[in-house]
Amino acid sequence: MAELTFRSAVQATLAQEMARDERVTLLGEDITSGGVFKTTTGLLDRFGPDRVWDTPISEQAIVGAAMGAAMMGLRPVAEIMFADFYAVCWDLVVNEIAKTRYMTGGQVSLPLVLRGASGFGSLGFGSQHGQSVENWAMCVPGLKIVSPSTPAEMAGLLAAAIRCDDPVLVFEHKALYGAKQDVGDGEHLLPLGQARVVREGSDVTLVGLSITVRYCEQAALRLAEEGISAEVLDLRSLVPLDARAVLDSVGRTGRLVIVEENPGQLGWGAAIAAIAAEEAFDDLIAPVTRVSGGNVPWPVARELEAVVDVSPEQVVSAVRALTKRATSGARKGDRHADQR
Amino acid sequence: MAELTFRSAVQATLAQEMARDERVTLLGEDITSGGVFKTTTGLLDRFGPDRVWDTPISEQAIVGAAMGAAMMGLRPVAEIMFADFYAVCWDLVVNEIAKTRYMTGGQVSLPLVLRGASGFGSLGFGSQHGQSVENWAMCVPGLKIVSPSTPAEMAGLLAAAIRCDDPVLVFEHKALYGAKQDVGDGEHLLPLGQARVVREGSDVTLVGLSITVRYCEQAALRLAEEGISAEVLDLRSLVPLDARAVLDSVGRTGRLVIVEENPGQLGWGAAIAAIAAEEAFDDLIAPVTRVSGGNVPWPVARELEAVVDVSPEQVVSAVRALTKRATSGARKGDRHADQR
Amino acid sequence: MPAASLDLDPLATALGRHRQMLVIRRFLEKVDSLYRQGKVHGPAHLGLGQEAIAVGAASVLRPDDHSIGTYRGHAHALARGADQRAILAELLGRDGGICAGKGGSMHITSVEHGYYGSYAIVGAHLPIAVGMAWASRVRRTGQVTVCFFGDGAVNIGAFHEAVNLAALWSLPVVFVCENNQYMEYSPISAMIPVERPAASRASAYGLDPIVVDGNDVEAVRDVVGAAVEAARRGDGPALIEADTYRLKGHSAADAGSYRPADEVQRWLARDPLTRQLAALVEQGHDESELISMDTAIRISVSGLADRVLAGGPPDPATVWTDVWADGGSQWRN
Amino acid sequence: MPAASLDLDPLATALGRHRQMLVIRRFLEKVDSLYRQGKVHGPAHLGLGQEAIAVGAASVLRPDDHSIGTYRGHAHALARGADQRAILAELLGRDGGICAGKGGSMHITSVEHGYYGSYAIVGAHLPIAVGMAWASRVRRTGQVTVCFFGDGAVNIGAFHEAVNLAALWSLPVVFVCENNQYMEYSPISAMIPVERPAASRASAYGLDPIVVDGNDVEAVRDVVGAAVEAARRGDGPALIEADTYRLKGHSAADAGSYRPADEVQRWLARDPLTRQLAALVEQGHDESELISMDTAIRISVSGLADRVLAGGPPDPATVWTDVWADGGSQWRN
Ligand SMILES: Cc1ncc(C[n+]2csc(CCOP(=O)(O)OP(=O)(O)O)c2C)c(N)n1
Ligand SMILES: Cc1ncc(C[n+]2csc(CCOP(=O)(O)OP(=O)(O)O)c2C)c(N)n1
Ligand SMILES: [Mg+2]
Ligand SMILES: [Mg+2]
Repeated sequence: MAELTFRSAVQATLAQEMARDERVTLLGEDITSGGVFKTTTGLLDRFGPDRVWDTPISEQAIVGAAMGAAMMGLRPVAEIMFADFYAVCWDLVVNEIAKTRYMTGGQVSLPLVLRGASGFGSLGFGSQHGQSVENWAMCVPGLKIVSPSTPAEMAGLLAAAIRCDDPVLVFEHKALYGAKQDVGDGEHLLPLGQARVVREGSDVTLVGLSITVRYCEQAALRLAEEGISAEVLDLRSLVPLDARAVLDSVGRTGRLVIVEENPGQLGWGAAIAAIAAEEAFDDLIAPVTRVSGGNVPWPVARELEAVVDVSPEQVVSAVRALTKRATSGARKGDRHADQR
Repeated sequence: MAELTFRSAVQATLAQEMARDERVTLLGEDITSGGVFKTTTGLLDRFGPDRVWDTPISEQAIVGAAMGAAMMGLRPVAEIMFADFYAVCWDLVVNEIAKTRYMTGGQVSLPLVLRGASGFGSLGFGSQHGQSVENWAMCVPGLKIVSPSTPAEMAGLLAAAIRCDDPVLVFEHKALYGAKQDVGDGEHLLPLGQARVVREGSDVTLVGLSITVRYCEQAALRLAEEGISAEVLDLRSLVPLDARAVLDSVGRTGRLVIVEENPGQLGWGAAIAAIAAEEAFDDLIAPVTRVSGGNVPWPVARELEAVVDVSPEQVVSAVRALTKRATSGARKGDRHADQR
Repeated sequence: MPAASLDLDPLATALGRHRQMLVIRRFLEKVDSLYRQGKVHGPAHLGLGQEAIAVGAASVLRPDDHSIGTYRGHAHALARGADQRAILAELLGRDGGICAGKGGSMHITSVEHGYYGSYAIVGAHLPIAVGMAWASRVRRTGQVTVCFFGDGAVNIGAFHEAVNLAALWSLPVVFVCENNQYMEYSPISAMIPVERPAASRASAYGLDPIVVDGNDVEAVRDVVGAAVEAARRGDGPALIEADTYRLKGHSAADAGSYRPADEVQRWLARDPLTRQLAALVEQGHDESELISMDTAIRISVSGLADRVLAGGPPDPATVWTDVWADGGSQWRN
Repeated sequence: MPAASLDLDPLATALGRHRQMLVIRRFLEKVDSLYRQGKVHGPAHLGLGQEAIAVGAASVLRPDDHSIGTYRGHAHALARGADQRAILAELLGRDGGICAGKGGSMHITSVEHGYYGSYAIVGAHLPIAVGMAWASRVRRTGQVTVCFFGDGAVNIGAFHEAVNLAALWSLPVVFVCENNQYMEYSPISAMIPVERPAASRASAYGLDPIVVDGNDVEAVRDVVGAAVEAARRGDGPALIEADTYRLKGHSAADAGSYRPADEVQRWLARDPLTRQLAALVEQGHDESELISMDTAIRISVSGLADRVLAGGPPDPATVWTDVWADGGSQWRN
């Protein structure tokens, strides 16, 4: 695949998996012409009309069709153009797809992928086209949730999602589509449920997903200049969740900052924070901190977006606050004293 | 109102508010005949067909109609028969109702209530009729979320929701409908966003919502026999959230156990735990613990329900684990030592 | 249908169809009484009175064809040949339930017999049926999917999106609206702006309005049979409205007292079983033999119920299985 | 319409309607060029070519009537008299935006002028329009709601539920499908199983199939006017399909190259402005005067744009207002 953008990683991986397994079949709105985000370009020409289907604007029918076909053994990949539109087909996603294997006592399998553009990134898409909704899906057991952070990650995780025998939601952050990376040649395949240590560090653990992994990396660089060593974790998927990776890292650093794009009212970051508060209690020498999107619907004017969007700056100051914090009396103050 | 059941508290409060304000108008499926849970009995006879409207099975139209009418200044109360069905009209709830005031720069108000049966309670309703979905709504800024725990609470909070100028989702736990209580006479009205201290205690704070408040109370009684003094908080609403009440209580007890019926993967309990982990760090002498529903779709057979449902027993053992835990070295061990 | 499967097919003859309707009727009556005895945990929606639709439709399907339905789905599972014992065990919360105790009455499923499940969110399974038919078309298997739903479901968005896409893609799916005249408590006539819930909508999808007497198993067989064969030929979907009536309330907990007595009487006179019995007698079958067949079925059903009730509950540990394809439910490490 | 409002109504005459269409055309062309200059943050969907529908419909509404539309809603806001400057400020992210910078191009709203908003989830606003009309009926105000949506929206569930309920309850709402022949890139003809996206569905709701030339402002005025008055009389809703064409791509970012050149040419020849101009000239209006009116409009729009661009951004602190009725956004203490 060599140098790929996040966008072309989607297209190339879809092509790779369609070539590998004839059961992989695509459907979605305007996808034969490449789709609104050009993630399905050329697939109709290469694989023909039995493999790539344009649909009306009928998300319930799109997702239902994917589910029914998956029950029959196809491996459908349905495009939901913007993640916000999951709201119009939410019943099919959370009440049917997430539950049918269970409520039939395991009589059916649902090897399907729902994928599409998601996220804010201050692109001016506003409140109905700019949401990160990984947290919506995490509320409901029975769905696997993948949200890649780089072109290589996209290639490896999308391939894994398509080969997975369970329903997987893949979120493609629209502000990352243009991101370039040399992903090397050959097939990319990553395990689901294994977080990636993006950068090692000893003072604080920064946990990100999708675009916020970048913010964590950028923050880590600045913190390094201040002599603060930050470990950066890319969760890659929320379900399955690599909680061990987070807990192990906090065991080393004693501090945890979670960076999520969704509003903090109830975001995926709360799940990570709650797990740490319960299972890493003795390791924590400072409060678990979340850097989250503002608790309002997204605005559009640039100056307003800047206020509610998360940023490396916010991560940096959150970490500064934690490290400045007196650790005296803290359970693990001693062990960590030398590091400050 | 005197002695009321949770069910009749809904009916009586709807009647009270309809009498008080002619803008209050009801719509929903089969509600003129009293509704499936008999929460609208007699309202058609008393207020006439302009105030109580039966609808087809069209939740998107029901919720959209409530929204449009609210924009015009009516105060619609729409019944969504089972909270699980929010999934079929989720777009109207989270993308339209929650966002329209904001995205129009405050040009419209949406004084409406969406209410109906919710919750599990091991009643055999299974995975598509037994969910507690307060957490779904909490993911999205712009919605107020109320989930009462007793008949008196239902009366006071439903009245507050109907008089609120913002959209409010009221969750009526179906396992509570039969609960009886003498609620005294006269009008009931409670503030939104003020938690209730159900029972004072000094060793641990138990936080519940809706039916889990009962489990917390039952657990507190048993713990008292063991000499453990548990404070019980009823959150009443998730938005607005009375975080102060939780933090103040944890400031006194040093221990926090959150009891939520929804699956723990990402429940409202995680939001509370995350807030405590960040803002009560110095007060906590033990890990923040969540007692949550199992992370599977709900089963139906009684013996299976019992495994995934939360119970007072689970709360008791969670608290025992925390209090048994060595508090030595804990930041606040000293202050709390005498209490053990 | 290929002759081969015909011979094996218990629904191939009018007598066989009558027998199957009797099995369903007695089975559902038994469930109703077990419910009254408090032995069924959770709601139970019975298809009492609607047996002719389930049996007539099932009788034209190949073993490898698919069907799918609603919470009122027991009849459809049985009509396809699903195991009575496993269904009863599911309803009674005993070990060996057809959904392992995880579905209950509203989600009876027997994939082994081509019945892909009972869904309890009104309208939700129509898009799923479209996907099943889409897979058959993509693979050119000649399989047909029959999707059963109620008259109240025509007002929900999923119905519109599903029938519309099936028509656009010309998929091999036959939508059968069981018009039993009521939603839960509301008569459907008061909830639609047109004369008929399904037939009056057909033209919106370029389909023919098809209405059949849903209490006449032979009529259902003929009409659904023609639609199924057309779908198999590649002529696309059909939308069929089958007029029927539920003999009891919406669920076993509902007395159905909102229904006018004379209306109930009118429909009782059109009971699909009485009519098929009369037809068979007219064709020369011995009435007393048919009666004793009925008796035998009653006896076997109640014997089965006793045996199932004697069973134990499912193993609590199994609550953690069947979420993922690996058999488990682990979501984190 | 009461004579009183007529006098004040700038859309009361054919000339006034032509003028309003020109204002919208030049305004949208300006937005298009500002977009190309990178001055519009986020997507911008323009109604270029569809002005006759917005103006023709607005011309039959009382000031207290309501309208509602999609992300392609600038024309509808302007047709009702919304403030050009405030809309431009919203599109350009300047202070004083009509939605305070919180809506952007896709959510232009002017409640003051009876335009209750632009919604960006396809189909979502049809149920909302039903609610607006329901309120008018409950209060017997005689107000009518006109709901504009695209041809692609007829395939989504919300369309079905909304039109169905409006028909069942006989509500004063007029649904106007702006059939501009395309979804985003797909021709609607390839995405429906019937001949016409809206008209072919009308009978499913007991409504008449109504088609109007959406590029003829006078025809739109007549057809929508009749439907509005019928709705006002209590005769219930109407579903109108207005044939039109977008002169540009789906959004300002789309070149629309998927559209056959001859098709584009055919429609250019039916430009609503050219046709209204010709009609006016035929009626004796001086063509050069009409041309100079156009010039004056161009000049005023670009002058307005310059002034708005000169403005500052909204106050960042305002991002925390307008979530709740109390003006704020506090969700916890
Ligand atoms: C989306 C949704 N809304 C409401 C319900 C509650 N409900 C269950 S059955 C039913 C009536 C359905 O009537 P119909 O479609 O005629 O089927 P029938 O029960 O008559 O077989 C309703 C309203 C539901 N299950 N799903
Ligand atoms: C539910 C939903 N699905 C998909 C989209 C993406 N989308 C935006 S506009 C559009 C095409 C709409 O076509 P039409 O209804 O004809 O309106 P037009 O843009 O032509 O005015 C699509 C698919 C959306 N906004 N909402
Ligand atoms: Mg019915
Ligand atoms: Mg269009």
